[in-house]
Amino acid sequence: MFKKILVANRSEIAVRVMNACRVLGIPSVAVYSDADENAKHRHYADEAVHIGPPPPRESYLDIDKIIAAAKETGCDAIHPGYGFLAENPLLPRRCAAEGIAFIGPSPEAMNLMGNKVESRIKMTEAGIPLVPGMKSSSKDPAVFRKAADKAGYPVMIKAAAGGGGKGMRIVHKADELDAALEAAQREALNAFNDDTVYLEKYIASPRHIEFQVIADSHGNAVHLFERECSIQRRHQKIIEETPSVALTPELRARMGADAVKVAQAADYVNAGTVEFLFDPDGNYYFLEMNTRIQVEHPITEMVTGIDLVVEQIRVAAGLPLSFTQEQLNQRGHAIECRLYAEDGDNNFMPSTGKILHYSEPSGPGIRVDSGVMQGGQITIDYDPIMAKLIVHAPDRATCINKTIDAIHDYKILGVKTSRDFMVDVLRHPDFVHGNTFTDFIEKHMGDRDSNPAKYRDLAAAVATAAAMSAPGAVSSASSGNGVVDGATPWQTIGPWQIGDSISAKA
Amino acid sequence: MFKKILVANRSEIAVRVMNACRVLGIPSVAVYSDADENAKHRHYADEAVHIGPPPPRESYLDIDKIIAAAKETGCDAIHPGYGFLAENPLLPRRCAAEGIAFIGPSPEAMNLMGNKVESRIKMTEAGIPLVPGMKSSSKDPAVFRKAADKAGYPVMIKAAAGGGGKGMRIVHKADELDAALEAAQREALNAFNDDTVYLEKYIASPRHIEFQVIADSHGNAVHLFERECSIQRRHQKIIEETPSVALTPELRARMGADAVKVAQAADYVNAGTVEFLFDPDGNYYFLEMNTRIQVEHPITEMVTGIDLVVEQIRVAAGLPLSFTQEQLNQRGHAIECRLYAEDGDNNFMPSTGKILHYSEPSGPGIRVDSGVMQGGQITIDYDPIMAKLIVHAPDRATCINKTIDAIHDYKILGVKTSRDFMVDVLRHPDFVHGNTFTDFIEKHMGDRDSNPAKYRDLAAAVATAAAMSAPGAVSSASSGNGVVDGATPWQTIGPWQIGDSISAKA
Amino acid sequence: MQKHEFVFDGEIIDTSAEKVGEAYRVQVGDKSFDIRPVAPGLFATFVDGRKVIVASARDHDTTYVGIEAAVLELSDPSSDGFGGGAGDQAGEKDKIYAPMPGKIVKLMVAVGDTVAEKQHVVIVEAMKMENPVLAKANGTVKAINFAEGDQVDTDHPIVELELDE
Amino acid sequence: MQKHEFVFDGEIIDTSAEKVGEAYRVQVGDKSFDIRPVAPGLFATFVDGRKVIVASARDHDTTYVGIEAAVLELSDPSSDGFGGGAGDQAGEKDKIYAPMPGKIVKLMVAVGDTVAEKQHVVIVEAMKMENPVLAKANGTVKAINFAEGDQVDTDHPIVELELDE
Repeated sequence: MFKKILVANRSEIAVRVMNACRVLGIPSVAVYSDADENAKHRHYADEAVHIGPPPPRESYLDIDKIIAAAKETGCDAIHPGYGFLAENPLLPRRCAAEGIAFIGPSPEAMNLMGNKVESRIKMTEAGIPLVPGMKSSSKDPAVFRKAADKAGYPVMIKAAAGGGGKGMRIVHKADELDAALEAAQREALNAFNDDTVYLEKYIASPRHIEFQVIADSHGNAVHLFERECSIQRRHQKIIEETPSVALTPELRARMGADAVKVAQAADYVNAGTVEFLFDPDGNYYFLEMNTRIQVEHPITEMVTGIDLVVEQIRVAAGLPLSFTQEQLNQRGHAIECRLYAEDGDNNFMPSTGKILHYSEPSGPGIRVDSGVMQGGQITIDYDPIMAKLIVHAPDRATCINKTIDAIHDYKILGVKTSRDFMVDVLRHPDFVHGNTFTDFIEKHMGDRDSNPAKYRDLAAAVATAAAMSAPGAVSSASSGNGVVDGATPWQTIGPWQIGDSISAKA
Repeated sequence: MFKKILVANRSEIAVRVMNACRVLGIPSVAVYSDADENAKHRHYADEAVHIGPPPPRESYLDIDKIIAAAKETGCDAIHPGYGFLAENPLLPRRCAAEGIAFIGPSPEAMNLMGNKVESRIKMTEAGIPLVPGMKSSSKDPAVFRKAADKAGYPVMIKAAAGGGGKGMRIVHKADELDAALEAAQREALNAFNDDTVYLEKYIASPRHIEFQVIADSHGNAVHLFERECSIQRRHQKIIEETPSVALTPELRARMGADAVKVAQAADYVNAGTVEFLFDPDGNYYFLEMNTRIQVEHPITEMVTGIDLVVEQIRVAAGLPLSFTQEQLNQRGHAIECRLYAEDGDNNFMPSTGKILHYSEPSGPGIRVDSGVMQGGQITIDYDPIMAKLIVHAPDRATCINKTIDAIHDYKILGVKTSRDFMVDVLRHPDFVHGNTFTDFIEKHMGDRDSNPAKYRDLAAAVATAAAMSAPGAVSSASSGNGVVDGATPWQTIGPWQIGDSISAKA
Repeated sequence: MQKHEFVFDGEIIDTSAEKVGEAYRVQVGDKSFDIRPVAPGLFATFVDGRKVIVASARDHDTTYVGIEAAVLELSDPSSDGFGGGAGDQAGEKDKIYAPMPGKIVKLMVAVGDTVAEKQHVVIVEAMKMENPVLAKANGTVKAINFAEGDQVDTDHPIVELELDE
Repeated sequence: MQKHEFVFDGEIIDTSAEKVGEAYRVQVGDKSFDIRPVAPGLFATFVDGRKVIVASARDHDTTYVGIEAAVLELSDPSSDGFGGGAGDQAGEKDKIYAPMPGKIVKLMVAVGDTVAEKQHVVIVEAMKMENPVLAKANGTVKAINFAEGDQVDTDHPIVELELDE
């Protein structure tokens, strides 16, 4: 097993990986930019190395600096998390040259899957169903126009190096194609340093259903069932759940077997995710394979009981999988809500600022993977994901209610989040009935009215009490001296009297 | 389903039950004595009713006050937790008379199982294996002497109304019997208001293995596998785990079936625990059935994925069990450590005082059920259990290591705990190898040397830093104004620099 | 009995409060609320008969209050007319600000253009995302103060409108 | 450079410390420790090369420090000779105190009895449990200050011994 692991990432996923290192008894090393001098991932690690200024290209994306940090601290392995260098084959290549283990797939498998065009060809050969579209990329808008006409509008432009909705555009009409192509290329260049995009038919109202897979270097490959990630805005997942209400046991077995086939076709060794589009008629199409640990991996951990990051590290160290396909089963239901620093009431506009108050929910079946702390700054430098709330319950209905309760108990002030938006999604009759398609938000949330005014009078009462209460009882931006607290509301609940003398009255 | 539930208990189990109420969307009502004016359970509930002075007989054991509180707040059900009135048949009888549901078994089943002598007779009839001993109780020491001679020394004296090690004595020689009988009777009277005790053969070096059962009012009864609770001091469990290393699948199935038979023989409807002694030869003997939710129920919840308290409430409301025996399985390993306010380095002497600092561990697979808060007082009025640390991991070895890490992260200052003692148990080669018998502590921990002096210099350095750091950075007993925090150490970790300029040196 | 004044959504709210034991009993219009501090920045109260924990924090002239999943921003009336924050908070619908510091990647209107409420007028790149900025009312573009490629903050309007009546 | 003095287990420990950035570099004998405040009452440092969180809190003249599973009590030397606490803390082995307030249910020795270290001399009931109280050294019972059934606190010795040489 590895002696020391460098985590080449930041925020919640860096903390999550370091937690797996702790479980395995392996010291971890953080890297951090100037913007993350006080970030949680830096302080959570056993050691930390400064790697440059805030722009990712000069720090988290700089392979030379990552390798230097690993060598300086004596690390024999690097975990890339997700995003940043996680799907850049240059990192595993460089690791191999430096004699450092890379906790991820081979550069060849990464190359194949990272390029959506090449992977489509390979998967067609392997007999996996695919969405019709371009067989190869092009710089020529005319090629895109032709491919779009052939597949039929609507079509979708996607970054070859893509993920997370970046460099992605739906085009409904031919005269929108050129502008969308240009925007997608620009975004792709910024996000991935590669403006290669391609085009495929856009399936209206599908579900996004993906399968978690993991394969070791001894020829074992298994799937850990599905995650449904249909609740997306701007092609970015915000609520994920497992199991999917849409799958029968037969369909689950068939898609799972296809997911394993995808991994095997790529000679894949690592945890990975095979994404499918699932159309309303029950057909499914291979979309892409993500060759990294996924943002939404915790819901799979909740229902399978497997620690995916621990297993990923074990597999990278050459150990065989510690379970077989037959030993895996799904238990209960799990939902993940992504807490982005964004305004759920205003078109998900990113929000920056200082976290004035932060407290997490807790209790049986509630897990929070977070990368932020009270007093921390949310800056414009990085992806706005702050934390993930993961809730596990015996059944879907209980899980939905428990998730809403947990969102209510999750207090974040100073930076906007889409907590209220997510509660409205979770309460929507179509969500409750499992009518979850990728156009859910567009279709059902467009005319949403957040109306916080219903709390107007109570909020004024709370503000009054806050103003009157003893100094120190209210956290204040000006008191932020780096001493923080992140107590969970119900863990810390203090003196409270009720009864005849004092209670709520309307 | 019930409209509002009164929780007739205090501390961690009251909070646990209220949490189940929240999951079910049912408002909960706390009761509290003068000593618990600022206790966590009081503040956690939606409403709270004061029921008298600290002595239990004038508050938590006073049925009139409990019933009056339920009626005053419009509760249609009462959950008794464990201890206090949980196994007193007068409470369900009174509930029935008042038209309030009791979340527990019928008074008849409780009576039968609450009386260890009667239950032994019934279980003999049902064909359950039993430890040899007295068939009925007596006030006459001569009867005990005769029974002891027949069974052969060592023998054990136990309270008929007993539990938790109170009113229990092992007697090794005939000339110790009278004194032990007297002490057991005195303790039983104090603890249960009933000095009835009985005697049975003492099985040397057994394991304590119990089965969780639950039965509904529709004739369904299942078991949720075993818990091994062999790590005890003064007959009080301190570390529990599941699965037990001692059971084969065949033995597990046989003991589980016998546990279900016990519940059925008693016409039992509720969650309950059937306790067995398991001798080194693989024989097992029925010990008793606890007709309540058990302190150590969370480890069963961790490995089965079932919320036992939610299920208990559902069953009491007349709903059928939401699962069958076939749907249940054990996944991974779970360990519970009981945190008592006691001095692990000094014969487990109870410890009182103010909790000067309190922070809980957190992370995937870590659960804390606690009844205390920073700034809270531990008084002499009640059982010294403060919290339970529950850890879940894929296998036993990982679970042990994760538990030790979590104990390290669990910070409690001001009141003594046996945290260090428990780490020594968890690290002991015999524990690691699964050689867990009820005499483990007596046998292996007797000559234990806690030696905190190894941390002497570091502690002085920390005290120095604490003295120098800004006011407010160190919590102080004198600042206790009821404003508390219970942040978990790794959730709240703040600014920290490492690198060339500053690091640990020896 | 203490009196307080807050501004929410352009309206003044008057409160009066007294301390009852460890809690505060606050009168807002004809409603009475009991609010009890339970931890730094956290208070217990009731919503629809259920006990809830609410959070509060202050920054400059603004008090943030988190109730269930909502966060309300209340300003001190003394600060700056009513609104007290950046332009976007003040309800100035004729000025279009960047919601956060970033780079203007696209200006989609020119001086003299008429725009409709919710029309996208500018795209600002921040946090690796292209964020459309919308007009808050119908009007005509009066001034454009930045060019594509410029860095903008949240205090200076990018586009100014002549609002329709 | 600040100097501090603590008493642990009857011994004086001298420390000298300076602030380095947000942390404190503390010298204890020939060892140097870096201690960084991370939250109220919590500090980060290293044990055996791994980062750990330690806790510290003060009550009167005592500083409690929680490291891994251990809790160490350090006293201020100024307070009360060395020990600074109730009798039991002061290392007075000739006086036997109740470890906590409770009721004496059994006195197991009489004046003139010889007792051995770790011998049970009294049983005090507290928290519904019978707790044996042990002699801390070999000696002879000189005085018994309470009777069975009496309530005792932790400040008055129950039994006093004449210690063996």
